[in-house]
Amino acid sequence: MNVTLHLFAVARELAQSDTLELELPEGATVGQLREHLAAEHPALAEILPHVLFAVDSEYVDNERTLSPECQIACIPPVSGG
Amino acid sequence: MNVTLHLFAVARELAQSDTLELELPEGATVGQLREHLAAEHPALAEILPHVLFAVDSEYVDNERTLSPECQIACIPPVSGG
Amino acid sequence: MIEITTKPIDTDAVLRQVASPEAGAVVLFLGTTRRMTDGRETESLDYECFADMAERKLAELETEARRRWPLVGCAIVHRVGHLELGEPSVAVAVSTPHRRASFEAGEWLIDTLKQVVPIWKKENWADGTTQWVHPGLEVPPELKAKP
Amino acid sequence: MIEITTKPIDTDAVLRQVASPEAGAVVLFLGTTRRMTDGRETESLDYECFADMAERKLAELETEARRRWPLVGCAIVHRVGHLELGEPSVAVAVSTPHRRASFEAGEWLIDTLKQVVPIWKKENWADGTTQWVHPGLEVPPELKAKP
Repeated sequence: MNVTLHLFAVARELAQSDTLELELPEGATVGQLREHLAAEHPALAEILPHVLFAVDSEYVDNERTLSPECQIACIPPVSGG
Repeated sequence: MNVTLHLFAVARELAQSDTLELELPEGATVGQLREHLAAEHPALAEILPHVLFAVDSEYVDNERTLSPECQIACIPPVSGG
Repeated sequence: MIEITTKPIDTDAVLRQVASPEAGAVVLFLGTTRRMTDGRETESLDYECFADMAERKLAELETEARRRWPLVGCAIVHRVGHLELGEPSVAVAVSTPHRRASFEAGEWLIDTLKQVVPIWKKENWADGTTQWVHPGLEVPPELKAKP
Repeated sequence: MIEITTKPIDTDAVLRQVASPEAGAVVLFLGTTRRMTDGRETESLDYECFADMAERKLAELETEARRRWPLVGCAIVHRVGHLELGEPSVAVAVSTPHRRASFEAGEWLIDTLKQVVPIWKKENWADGTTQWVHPGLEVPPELKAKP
């Protein structure tokens, strides 16, 4: 399946894009998304252990299953305020 | 000696005046001022155990000696803010 | 900045007073005239102060707060006289490099102000009676009702 | 009142939002752009947010704060985009019947906002380099320097 990953802040700058189109196995989890990014987008590898992922504006863990309809975002450590 | 006592809030209303002219023995203390007020100004008797006195804008205890030059104030429990 | 005033408090001026590029945090506390107190309705308030001593005590509070916390700015304004419902009677503003100190200092200042600064509040209750507020002092009942 | 805006924060409007005769206390927190951080000088800041999620998280913070404290009013405004030194990036205002709850709720809101709301700050250092701020994440050095 194809999913769109939204990127922000340092992740966006490292990827040089605010979205990435990814091809993942049907029913892939966030954990598999992480592995895919580490392999296919090495620019992000260094920060991956420190980022969270959000699906439809909620933080999710690595077990969360993804679908093409999800809005998926990579959330580096936040620094608002 | 003659001293002027400044009164505020409920003390002022009970005494029906914002100052009281008092005749105290030379070198009287705040403790003696309290006794004098209790005896001579019974309207204030009820609140006296709950008020503080200030001399020249500083809180003082009953041992503090007064002189005619002092600015003496009766400070009921405060409720600013 | 220490001020006792009979005019409405200009909160914007208070904030400008403490704003600084050296500060990362500002905390402003406003004490406002509340309608209900212990089930009784307030119509308005009157504040009275012993002006000389109150200004001196407020200045001492600022000095002590600056000793305890790294304050960049500090402003305390207390209004006296007649206040309608909802109006601020006091504004305390501090600014510090980091936020924890601003919250601590702001709360300490208003807590301590309420304990030591010679300012008094008179409740004008909606039922037409009035009452000086003196914590710990049972006000003689004959003063409560006004003819 | 939850708002993410590119415009300067109108602190007076924020205060009006939470003012109420049912409240006796208002606490306003402002986070402002500080010149010095760990000995380095900031020239300006840029804030970026994930807007949908940030607004949702801010609304969740208000809901949780209202569950924990008897808030009368609650307003959170975060500015994004380019900020000069001294400008507020965030305003958190709450009003409550009594003051303790206002300080507690105000501090909890800004502490939690800084932990969970997807907003990011980029330091534009006075030496011409820039740096995204990601607590706990060592930013790759090649991003720090801008040609």
